[in-house]
Amino acid sequence: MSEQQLVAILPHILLSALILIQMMVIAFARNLMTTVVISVIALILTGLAFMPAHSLIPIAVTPLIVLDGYAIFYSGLILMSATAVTLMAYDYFKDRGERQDEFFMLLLLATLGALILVCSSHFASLILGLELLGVSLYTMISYPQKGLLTLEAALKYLILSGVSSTFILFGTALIYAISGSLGFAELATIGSAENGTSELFLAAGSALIFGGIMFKLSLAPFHMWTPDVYEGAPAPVTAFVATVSKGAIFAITLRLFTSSGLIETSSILTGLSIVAILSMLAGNLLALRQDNVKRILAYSSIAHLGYLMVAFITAGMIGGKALAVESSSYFLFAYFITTLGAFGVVTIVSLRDHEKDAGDISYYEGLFWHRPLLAMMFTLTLLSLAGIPLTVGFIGKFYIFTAGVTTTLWLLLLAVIAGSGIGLFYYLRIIFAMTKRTDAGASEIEIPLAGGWAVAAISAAMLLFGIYPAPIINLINNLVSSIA
Amino acid sequence: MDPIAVPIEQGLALASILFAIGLTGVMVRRNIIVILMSLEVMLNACALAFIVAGAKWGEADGQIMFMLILSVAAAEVAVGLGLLLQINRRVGSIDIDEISRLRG
Amino acid sequence: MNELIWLIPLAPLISFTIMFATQGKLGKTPVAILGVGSVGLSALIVFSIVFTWLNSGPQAPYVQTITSWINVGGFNPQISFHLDGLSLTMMSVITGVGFLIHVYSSLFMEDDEDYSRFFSYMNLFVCAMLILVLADNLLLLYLGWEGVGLCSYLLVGFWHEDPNNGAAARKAFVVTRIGDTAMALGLFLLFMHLGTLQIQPMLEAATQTWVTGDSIPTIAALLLLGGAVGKSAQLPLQTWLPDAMAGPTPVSALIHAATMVTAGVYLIARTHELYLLAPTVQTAVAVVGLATLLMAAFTALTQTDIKRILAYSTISQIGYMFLALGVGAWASGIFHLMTHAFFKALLFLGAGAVIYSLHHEHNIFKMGGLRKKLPVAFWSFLIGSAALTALPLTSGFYSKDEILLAAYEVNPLFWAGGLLGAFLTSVYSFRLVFVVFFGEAKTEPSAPAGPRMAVPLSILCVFSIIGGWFHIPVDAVFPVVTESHHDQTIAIITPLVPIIGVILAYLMFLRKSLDFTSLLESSIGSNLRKFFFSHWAMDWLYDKVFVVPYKTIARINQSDIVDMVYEGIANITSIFHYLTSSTQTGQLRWYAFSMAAGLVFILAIMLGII
Amino acid sequence: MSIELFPFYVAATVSLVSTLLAVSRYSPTHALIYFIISLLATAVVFFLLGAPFAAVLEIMVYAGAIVVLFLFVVMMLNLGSRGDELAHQWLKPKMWIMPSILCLILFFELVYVLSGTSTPITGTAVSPKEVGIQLFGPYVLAVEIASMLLLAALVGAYHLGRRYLSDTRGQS
Amino acid sequence: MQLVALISVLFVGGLVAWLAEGSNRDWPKWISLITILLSAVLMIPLFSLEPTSVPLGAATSQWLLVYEVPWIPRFGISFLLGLDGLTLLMVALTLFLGLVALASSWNEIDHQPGFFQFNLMWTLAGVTGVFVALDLFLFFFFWEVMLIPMYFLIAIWGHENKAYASMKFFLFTQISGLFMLLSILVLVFVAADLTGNFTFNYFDLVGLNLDPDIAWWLMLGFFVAFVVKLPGFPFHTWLPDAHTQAPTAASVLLAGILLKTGAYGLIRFTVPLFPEAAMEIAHVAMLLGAIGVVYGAVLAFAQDDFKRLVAYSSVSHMGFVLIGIFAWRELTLQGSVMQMVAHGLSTAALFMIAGALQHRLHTRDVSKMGGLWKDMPRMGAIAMFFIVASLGMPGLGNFVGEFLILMGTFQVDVPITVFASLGLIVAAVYSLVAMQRVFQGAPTADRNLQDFDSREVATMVLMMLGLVYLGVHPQPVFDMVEPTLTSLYQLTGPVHEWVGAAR
Repeated sequence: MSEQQLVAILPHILLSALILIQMMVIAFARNLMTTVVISVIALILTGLAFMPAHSLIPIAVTPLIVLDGYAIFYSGLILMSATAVTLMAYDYFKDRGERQDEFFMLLLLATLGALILVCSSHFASLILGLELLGVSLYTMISYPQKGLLTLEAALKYLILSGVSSTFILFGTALIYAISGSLGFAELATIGSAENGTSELFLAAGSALIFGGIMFKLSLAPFHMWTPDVYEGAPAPVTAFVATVSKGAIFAITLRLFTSSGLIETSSILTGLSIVAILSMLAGNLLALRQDNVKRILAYSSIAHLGYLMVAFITAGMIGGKALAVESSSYFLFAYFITTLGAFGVVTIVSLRDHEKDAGDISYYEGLFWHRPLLAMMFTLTLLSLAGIPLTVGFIGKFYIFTAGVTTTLWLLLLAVIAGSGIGLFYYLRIIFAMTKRTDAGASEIEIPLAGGWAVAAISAAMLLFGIYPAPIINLINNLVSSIA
Repeated sequence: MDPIAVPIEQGLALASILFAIGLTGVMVRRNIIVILMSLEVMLNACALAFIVAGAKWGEADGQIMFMLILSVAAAEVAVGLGLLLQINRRVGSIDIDEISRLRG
Repeated sequence: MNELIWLIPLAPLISFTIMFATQGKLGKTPVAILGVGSVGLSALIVFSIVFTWLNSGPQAPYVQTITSWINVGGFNPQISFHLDGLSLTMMSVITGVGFLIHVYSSLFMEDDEDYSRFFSYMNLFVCAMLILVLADNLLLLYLGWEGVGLCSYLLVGFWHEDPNNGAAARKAFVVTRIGDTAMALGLFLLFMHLGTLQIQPMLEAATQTWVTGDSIPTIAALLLLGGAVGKSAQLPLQTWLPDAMAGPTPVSALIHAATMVTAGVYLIARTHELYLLAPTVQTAVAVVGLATLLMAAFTALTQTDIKRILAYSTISQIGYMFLALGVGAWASGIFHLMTHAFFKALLFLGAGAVIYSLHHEHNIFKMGGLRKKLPVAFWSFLIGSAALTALPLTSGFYSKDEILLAAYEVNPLFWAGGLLGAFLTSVYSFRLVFVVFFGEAKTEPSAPAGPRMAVPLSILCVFSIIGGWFHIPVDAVFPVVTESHHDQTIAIITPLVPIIGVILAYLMFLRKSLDFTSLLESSIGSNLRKFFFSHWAMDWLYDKVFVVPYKTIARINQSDIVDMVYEGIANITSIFHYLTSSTQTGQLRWYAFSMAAGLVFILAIMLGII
Repeated sequence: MSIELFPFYVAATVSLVSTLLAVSRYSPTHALIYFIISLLATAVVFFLLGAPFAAVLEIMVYAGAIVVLFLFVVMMLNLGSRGDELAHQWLKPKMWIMPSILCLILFFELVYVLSGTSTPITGTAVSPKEVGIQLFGPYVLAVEIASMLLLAALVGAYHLGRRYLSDTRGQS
Repeated sequence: MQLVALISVLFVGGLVAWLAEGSNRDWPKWISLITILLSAVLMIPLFSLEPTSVPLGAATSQWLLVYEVPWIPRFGISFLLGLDGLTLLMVALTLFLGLVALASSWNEIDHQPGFFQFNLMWTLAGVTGVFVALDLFLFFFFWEVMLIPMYFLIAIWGHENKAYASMKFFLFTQISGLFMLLSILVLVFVAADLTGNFTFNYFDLVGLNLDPDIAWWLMLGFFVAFVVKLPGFPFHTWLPDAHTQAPTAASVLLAGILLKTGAYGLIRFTVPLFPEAAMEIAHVAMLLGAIGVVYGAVLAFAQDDFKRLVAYSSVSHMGFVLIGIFAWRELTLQGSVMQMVAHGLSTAALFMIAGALQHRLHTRDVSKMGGLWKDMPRMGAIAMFFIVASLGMPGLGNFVGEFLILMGTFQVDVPITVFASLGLIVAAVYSLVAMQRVFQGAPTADRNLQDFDSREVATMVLMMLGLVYLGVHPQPVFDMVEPTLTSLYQLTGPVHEWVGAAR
């Protein structure tokens, strides 16, 4: 391995090393504050470690890893979310007894898995990254072990996620059987050359892989786990599942399907379109009269991934690849900070009750009058999810529309409109609940320091990039265009 | 010893049916241990598929993927059984339906 | 003096504004001074103009432009006044009779706590009416037209605590508005084809553009006629006027007898060129007038409410005016308008005096023998009725005689109908006089009205008699009617018929020597009487055909049927929510099943099997 | 069908039947035993396909370590026969119908894909040495990542395995 | 720059008002007052600006001010604001009604006054933005921004059924807005294909040679969004609910200016961008307008809820505007603008009266009213004035608008004019019945109600004077918007050979 290659994977090496150091520290001097500080430092250092690699990109490190602008952009997103989740998790766990330290170690491990995912160029690293992320998450979900809900959520996630992993594995095996290669880029050359059999194999392999990925992205009809896990998991973990896990998997999916050229197959596009429409409709319909905020956010994320699929499908249309990458990247960026903001607020509201998280909508009644700033932030995130201007979510949805319009995906766009319309209803329901005049519930909420600042920063970003998105657009165009 | 000339589609068909059986197990059983075991059946089917594919190309990649699957299986089982123990302690049951409360 | 015409409508308007702005904070004396004085000022100006005209002979029309109003896309109506013989005549009636009625009202309404409101509305009415007759273009005329309608509404419903009054007021406004809308459409049509609403240029253009009998002037004239029948309470829109008697009596005198209701006559006279282009419509005007005058006369015969008798009489008399317009006797129509204003105002004010003294008793059969006790009222009624009946030497005689003779020229049937009407008029008028003022007293009147009521009555008495000798200066306005030599028989029969009617009434109601009781109590007689009493069941008919269905439809659709579509969409969405929600069972096996099914599905699609 | 393939069919049949039995037995212990048999049969298949190293690992790690871990847990839980009776009660044949149909469709879909090709494997056996060279050549990062994966599993299992984590504190 | 200042003053004023609540509960409303007055002051110099010509498609148009800075260069989006006579009039109306809304809520809001004022100011800012934005993206941006504070106004300070009403309001406008967004995007992409220039700039998008089929669909997207807002039949059903439940100030703003944004959009965007396509549906649109006129009036008649009644009367009145716009004659357009302004004033006043009644009687049910004139003669007289204005009495602004619209439409389509004229009659019916049920008749109980105080009277008198002014001297308003409308005709000239017909 050359020196340059080592520099390129310096962030991963550094993070792994810091994880080990953290483990040692936990082993010898268990202190939550120290652990969290190490976590934050590790995340920041990892982020900084991408700097030296910047001049080298794109660079392949063994067949398994490739570091390019695309990977760096998503790594940045992941690290940002991980940091925010760490801060939220600190507030969440600090008053819940001892032995909370391992959580942060698992968080770093999961982050490592995500980082590996976004820069993998090979099925082996894909599967390992996926599993590293997944296995860490199983424990994170069940970490507090208060009540049965976390355990149930973790078990459901473990089993179904395992099933979905086998889908991916089996699909990979089929593709390997026909192509003899496990690298993404090599697939592109096979697909066009061979006869009908290989097309069938590739299609079947893609279908199986995509089936597995649909589970992780919680696309319909693989979405059923989502609300249960979102509700059962501790709020910061839910935030992690919603952002880092989904984001990283989407990033690698986009890379896999675009660089292998699989997405250009028309039957695959048909399948993707059906899935997208189903997700948008199912997600929004399921959320419609839901009373649990965490479940609403779960369903809303199903719908959002449906919207994202519109941009994804664009990649398979003629001349749509660059725009697909750009728009999905912006949409994901918007989705990341919005979701983090939402779960940040949920986390803060959940601090009041150690027995269970603030799921039911009644927790939020009167929030506007007792904690106006927090309520305002939540309102902002909800509006952003609904795609209303002034927020980053609007630009994200604008990108989706742009992508769809450019490639004339009218049916999908109609579904986006229908979905958004239904979506408004349940977002507004939450906002309306917050404006209720009541003395119950929200008055006892204390806003913690770390999480408070994290949510405030996220809200500020949400407004800033909603009103002035140009910097992010430039960044995306500079970095992400590498794979298109 | 040289491998016998198994037609690849037959090997993959075996993997497929094992895979299907495992999936059926996950769908039917309520006992968490058996569900986890069915999961292992599926993983094993995938491993078989890789071995078959690797054998077709005569490369080591198939076996390496098998080993990776092995580690994945081990990791999943470790955590899964840990959860199982925890659940059994709380509920005194390892019936999945008895611990299902999240819904809607 | 002509330059001052802007002040004529302005004076009452200012008075109105002051009273509206002070909202009853002024005392009664200032209100009376302001209210009566402003109209007096207008009257003063009008009569000084009249004197100038009388002294120096007829003059060319005088146009005064106050300001530009609208100037959009070739539509350029201005706020400008057109003074000619016709408008001067109308103004004289409005301000003269109006002033007298104002004076009368200052006493009549003295006990009312809304004294100021009353006078503000009255002033606004005078202003609007003056604008109507002075208007140089049809849009401004329309402004006055609607303005008087509004004031009519406000004044009919003046005592709005009683919902019946409110209903009457609304009926007055809405029914006339139907006509107004037709008229507005007529305006649109005229503007579309002639490009202006300036009355004189428009009429000129009309005569140049069209020849007699063209369809567009016919339609336009018909639409304007719609406006006229609404305002002037002619068939088929006459039903509002009897109900409008709910207002204070001076209001009935001013608005519903002397001025506003004749606006339709004015409108047709003003646009007579158009009607000349549309002879069919002109005939229709005559037919409408004739039909109305007969229907109303029959109805008046059976009424018992003193004001309602007068109201039907008004409808009937305006019918005469329409008849006049319809047969081309424009000047006679306007002449009758003027004389009618005198004697009908007199009758109403006299009725007001009776009612005032009898504590708001309206039923004539509860009156009687008032001749001695209320001499002013009696003489007013006697003179007024004589004029109404067109007994020779009264003003009504001159005007009505002209009309009937002119009608004979066109069609003897018109004359015959008119004559029948005149006969009926004399019967119901003197029925009223004999029943109320002769016979035995049934209700004891309180003190008769004071001088502020008596003086206007006296003046009007004088005018009702001498009004027939005036020569209205409208010769320049209307085409010259060639004097024809009437058949002598006709000329003799015409004035005789009313006298016969009076005698008949005398025999029937005072001497009681003619007894029709048996006839009236037979089934046909009583039914016919009921039929006439209900004004030929027109209210009943309109109620069943228009009002009730409208109300029913509105009630049924109160919650907006369109909204149900959206509610339906929302409900369907909700149903889908519950359907999809039921799939979230929480059962792991089911989740795995859905995944497997999804995989099978995706595989099938991506393999191209489905 | 050539005679040469006979061992493959035998192993395949054994593997199939034992797997079927494994997922359908009421008692988890029985199921696990059948699963071990299945794994052993699969190992034979591996061997026949020229992957001796994988065959050995299958037996040692899969059958020897993972499934034994299962058995340990079953013993630890000391479930008795209550669970089995429960399974007897509700695991009626009809429960199997829909999932089986679904899986059959899935299987036929896969067979549809496979039916197009008919290439016997041509390669030679891949020796452990070759596997090792590859493993520590291009796949070296995979090994590293796998180690982190196992670390995560370790930490997770450690955390989850602790006894009455929160309950004890609650009581004391 | 003045425009930016104008909008930002409102945005910032709202924020300051909110923050000031912490110090003193009375401050927010004073800050709002100062904010509005300040923006009014900022507006004064705008009236004296000299117009300059700016190319607009094939024509030129007169603009008083155009301000542009790049915003999102990636998509050719810029922060493009423009002011011409039409927008100036609309902004002036906005600020005036803002003042009215403020006055109407002066003592009404005791719950979270700061946030209330924040929303009030932001609504005004959003609406102002809608009127001056000339970048289609920016327009859409403001279009949505104005919804949120309005949603809050209804959802927080609304009456008993506020959740339903605010949700309905938001859903209707937002979903239709999404169709517009779709149309905007497609338009931009089609335009980029035609010109090679990726831009959201109004000036560049007007007058393109679009494929008729595409143009038709795009026009429909804009049309739906604007007609929902207007609201035109059959998309009007959100309005009665929103109006009924909204607090007085919000009703005033909704009826007074938010509805006008729909009409403004039709005039500024729908027809100029897609003249041919707009002509294709002109008759349908006019028919919808006419149906709206009559339907709204009939429903207004049936209502027992006073605010609901006024809301349906709005549907009826805005139906005229829809007719006028799609008749697309100078007369009708001027009439529509006049109707917009006059309806803004008269309906705002009626809502204020409704609000005042609710404040005093705690009910909006007219069957529980009656005889209120006795208790509150000032209110009665003022109500009578506005009722009369809204039924289209000549001499007041509404008449000028309706008359011009009908007169111009008569030249285009006689049956529709005749049908719409029925509205004049039914308007009289519901207005007068409402007057009867609320103010006239015998007082039902001894209520001892407080009549309008001097603040309310002053506000009302202002609006009354405004209506009278519009009624007797509307020419300044016509002159103000004339250049705008003229340039729009020039632009759409090939389709509408109106010049010959009208002159």
